[in-house]
Amino acid sequence: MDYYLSVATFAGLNVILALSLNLISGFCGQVSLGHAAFYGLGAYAAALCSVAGLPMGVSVAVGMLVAGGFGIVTGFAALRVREDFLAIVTMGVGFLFLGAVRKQAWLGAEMGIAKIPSPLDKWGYAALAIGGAVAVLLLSLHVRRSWMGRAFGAVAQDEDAARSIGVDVSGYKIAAFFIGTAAAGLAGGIYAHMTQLVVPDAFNFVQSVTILAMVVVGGIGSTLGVVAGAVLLTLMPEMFRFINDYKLLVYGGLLLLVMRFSPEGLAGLVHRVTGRRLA
Amino acid sequence: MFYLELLLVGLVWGCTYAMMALGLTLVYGLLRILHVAQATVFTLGAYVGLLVANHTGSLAGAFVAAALAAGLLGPLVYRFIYRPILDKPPFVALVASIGLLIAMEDGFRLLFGPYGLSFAKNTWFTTAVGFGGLSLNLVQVWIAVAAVVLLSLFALFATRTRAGVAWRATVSDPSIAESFGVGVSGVRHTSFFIASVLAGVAGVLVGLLNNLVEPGMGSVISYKGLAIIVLGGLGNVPGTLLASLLLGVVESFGTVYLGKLLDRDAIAFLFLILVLMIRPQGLLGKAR
Amino acid sequence: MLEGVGLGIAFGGVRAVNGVNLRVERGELAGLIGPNGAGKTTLLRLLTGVLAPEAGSVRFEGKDVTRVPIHRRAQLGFVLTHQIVRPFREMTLLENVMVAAASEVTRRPWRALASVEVWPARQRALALLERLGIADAADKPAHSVPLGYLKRMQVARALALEPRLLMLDEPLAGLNYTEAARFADLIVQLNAEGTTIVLVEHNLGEVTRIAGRLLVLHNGAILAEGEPREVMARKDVRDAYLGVQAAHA
Amino acid sequence: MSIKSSSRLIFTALVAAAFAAPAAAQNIRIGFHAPLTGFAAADGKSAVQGAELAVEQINAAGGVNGRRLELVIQDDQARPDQALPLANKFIGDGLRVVVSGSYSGPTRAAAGVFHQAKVPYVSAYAIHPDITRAGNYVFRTSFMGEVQGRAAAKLIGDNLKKKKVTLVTLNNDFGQALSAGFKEVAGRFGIQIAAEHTYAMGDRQFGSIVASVKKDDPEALYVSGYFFNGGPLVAQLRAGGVTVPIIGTEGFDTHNFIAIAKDAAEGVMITTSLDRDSSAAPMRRFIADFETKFKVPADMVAASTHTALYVVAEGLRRGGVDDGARIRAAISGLKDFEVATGRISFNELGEVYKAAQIQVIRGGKFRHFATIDDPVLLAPPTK
Repeated sequence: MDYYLSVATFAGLNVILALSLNLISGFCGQVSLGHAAFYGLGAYAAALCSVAGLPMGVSVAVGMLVAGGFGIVTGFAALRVREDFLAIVTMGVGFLFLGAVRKQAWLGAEMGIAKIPSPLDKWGYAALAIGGAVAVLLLSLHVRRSWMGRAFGAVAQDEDAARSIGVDVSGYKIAAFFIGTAAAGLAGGIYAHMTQLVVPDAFNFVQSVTILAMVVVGGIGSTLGVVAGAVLLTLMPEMFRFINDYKLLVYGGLLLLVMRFSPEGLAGLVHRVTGRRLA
Repeated sequence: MFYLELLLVGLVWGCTYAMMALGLTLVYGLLRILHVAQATVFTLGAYVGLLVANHTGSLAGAFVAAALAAGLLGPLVYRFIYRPILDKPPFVALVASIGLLIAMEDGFRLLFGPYGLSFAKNTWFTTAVGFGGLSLNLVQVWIAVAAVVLLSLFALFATRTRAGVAWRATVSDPSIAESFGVGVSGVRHTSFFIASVLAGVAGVLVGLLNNLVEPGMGSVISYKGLAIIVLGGLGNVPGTLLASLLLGVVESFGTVYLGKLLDRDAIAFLFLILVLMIRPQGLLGKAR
Repeated sequence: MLEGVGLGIAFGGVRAVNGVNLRVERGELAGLIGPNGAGKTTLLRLLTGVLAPEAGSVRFEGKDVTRVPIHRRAQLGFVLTHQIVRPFREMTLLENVMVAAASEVTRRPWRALASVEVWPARQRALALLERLGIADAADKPAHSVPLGYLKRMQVARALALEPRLLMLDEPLAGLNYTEAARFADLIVQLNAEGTTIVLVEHNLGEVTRIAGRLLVLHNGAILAEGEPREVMARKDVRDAYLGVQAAHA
Repeated sequence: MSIKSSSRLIFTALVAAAFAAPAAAQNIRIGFHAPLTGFAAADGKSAVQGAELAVEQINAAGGVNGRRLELVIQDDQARPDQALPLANKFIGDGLRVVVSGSYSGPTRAAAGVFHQAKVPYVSAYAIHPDITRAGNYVFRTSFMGEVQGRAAAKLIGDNLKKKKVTLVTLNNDFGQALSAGFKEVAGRFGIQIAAEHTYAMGDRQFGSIVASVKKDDPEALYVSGYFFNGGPLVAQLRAGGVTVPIIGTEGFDTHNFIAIAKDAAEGVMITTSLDRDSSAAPMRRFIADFETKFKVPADMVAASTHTALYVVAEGLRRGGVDDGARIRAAISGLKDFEVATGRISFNELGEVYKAAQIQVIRGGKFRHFATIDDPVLLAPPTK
């Protein structure tokens, strides 16, 4: 039972991470290769607060704000550079976060932050992670339906045209980064309390790629597709436990094959088979 | 003397980056693809070179074999992975490329073992060359030589040969080039071939430099390569070379003076971000 | 209504626009013309805020808007359309216009997030599509309809912002003779309904036909302005066009 | 050879899966996780080999109380988020005792889970000080980084009489712990630290560190890291003209280090637990059997994991196979228990005391140089 609970908890966290990246990259069109940094910022900030004695709820909220705050800064960077330049800059943000944390004694450097108080039990974390995932899912569906979603679409499809019809492109980019990174911070806060330990390596480039992979395997821009992608890629290593040694080979190969044969991901597959577009 | 040594070290690093980044910028210039999987080509070159060197004892044979193996793999990657998805959004090729990298990294581990392999005989590695108080090992000297020679050959190719001119025409506008009878497909295959040969040779050199060929050896240099081509101004060849050397030197000095605050990768990317915030089009890129 | 004072900018030492002064009065339909390379597009970019001028200023309804970003100008009622049509390709024509029609809501991201009501914007967008005669393609994705539709959609999108000043950058380019004439008539009609319009155009026939006043740009400066037929009759204007065309031939 | 070993792994896994239910009655299943894939796969492979050898030896000697041991191996990719579900899976599958053949991140993440479930958990070579602090069901059989760092300080200051030392530190938990331990006691041995230079896990080129070391002009170098950093680093230091003694750590304790650094490895000393010239039977037997079975010389990761398995087996032998609390008590009561890495005793925190072996590379082989057996200096923390 505990095994399924912990898998479900990670599935919930991954759904939050994937949906939050989808908001930035899928909805607003700003490719990010450094999303794990915001996951990490949330985790570290929440960990510091909790260790200092703040209650978990407050710590997680601070984690979200810190991640979102740095998200805004990254959003400003996205105003200067676009597309492939932005992809590499966000990748740089990830490396910069990691390289800075590794060297800061007050963040525990390589040892990370340990002995984070853990007020909930396994059921509590599973409920929290899944609850968070549902909340971010509802938010995503709402954003898509709201005028914000349409304005994001305009920014993603043609920035200049969007500007000429009065859309505050900069404002929307920053908003997308803020919402997306704050949600990643939420996942980080939950993660920190659950594992009671944060170390830099948990938030490296591979983690960023993993999150991006969930988004594109699900189908970038499609909320339900991304949820499916996140759940699938969380379960996959578990289902493949019996091929221990070939796990990454299969994982990488699958990414390659999905992009090669169904670049619109699961959502594209559903569209092709049923003729319906996923939300 | 200390500064001179750091400068020299940085320039040698810059040379390895340049051999990797030039190929990346070729591919980007043609196809707008961030070819992360070039790391796979690099690693393949290193393994083939090492196996040939250890079995035949011939380093020359190792380089030729590595160049051929890499030169074969690159165009295959283009033909069977990138070409069918060229009309998709750019992240599709990027993710496919990352997928290939992850899979192949583990493929190398399964094939050749996780510990990495060392050259049985590596005299360049153990030979120190001193001049005026500075000392390098022979591999470092050869890396600088190889970079200069290969890049000069490339410059000759691009400016003096018909294929090179066709390549430049295709970079600036594929449709116009096609209407002048330039075979775009041929140019693309050629470019992947050249990029891959450079990467394969670089792989053997870095393998010799570390005396270690390991499954994951390509990934970091490949990410740095991406940073470099962006820094240079995407698709801009002189910019790429300048950025390679500059990044090597920044890392070499940065690790000494900023080492307490940031690690080497972070220093490189911080430099990249700062430059891009001031010049969003990269060092030598054209403003849009 | 719109005033440019001493506008100037240089690219790599070449003065593309050199000390241009111009005024557009409320309610008029002004044509801005000039031979290739005269600096029309650059001037337009300076006026609309795509480029920041090195010298001079732009005033809109008495307010200095030189440093005001494009989207703010659009919100103020100073709207431009692009020479090359720029639809939101994945949206339908209707959705394209709806985004502009909801400008009041989409102005601020947080307000946009709070609002899901589509009906008013949808009604207005539909009305505009009908007005421009492209309502039959309302639900087609923008990437699938012909150029003429997109040109009109772009005007509909601009009108959805209820502009007081509309700058149209070569709206007739790429249209055949009848299409262009019909489109020109529409512009006249819009102007008659109270929208001040600045038309940047290559199609001299249509411009002379519909504009109330012409401004001729040559070598980055205003060469002539006034009543269209009179302006076109001037020798320096003819020389400017012929000279350039001769050089091109 | 690697394909063979991986297919063997798969085969073992499949067989384990197929016979899980009936075999459970007879075999004692021991959970084991290690990074089989990903960046740490090299250590993962050594860890698996160490564990497999231990199980084979124990079973060949009649097993535990007449029952055979069986490893249940899982891959954690050295990632904490992989280790958590895995830990819960082991518990859910009813395993009574688990060994970590992995790094600190996953081990620390899993430690809390095992402690809560009252499943004794032995970490073979993860270095993070907080691992054993997760609770008293958690043990560690390797040196803590700090302890090993202290041993190195004594070696340099006392045995070698070098007083001006530059530290070249790998920037991860292992390197930082070693450095902290070294600095903690350096003054006691009259050592003055000229400078400390750090590098990252992925670094293989150390030109700027070599230049800096030459500028520092120390009498000795204390270098942390693993063989894949240490090999190129030592070679580049020697090629750059640095001739002073280099003292490394158990991270270099593998023949791969010598294969990479070649002649430059000559004279390098390391602090470790494995003595190639030992007369102690378990150590000799481990070194010999390992080479016979796997056709490569043993390394420290394998030795640590081998030790962890022997500790677990002894715990099962003394505490029975069903009750976690009794197994735990049996393990924590081990005193002067003879294993491949020496004579070990656990303290109240679950940390181990053992003598430090100083090995020096001569003629391309690790040889005995000295033994530091100082219970005060090498005492692990108790809380």
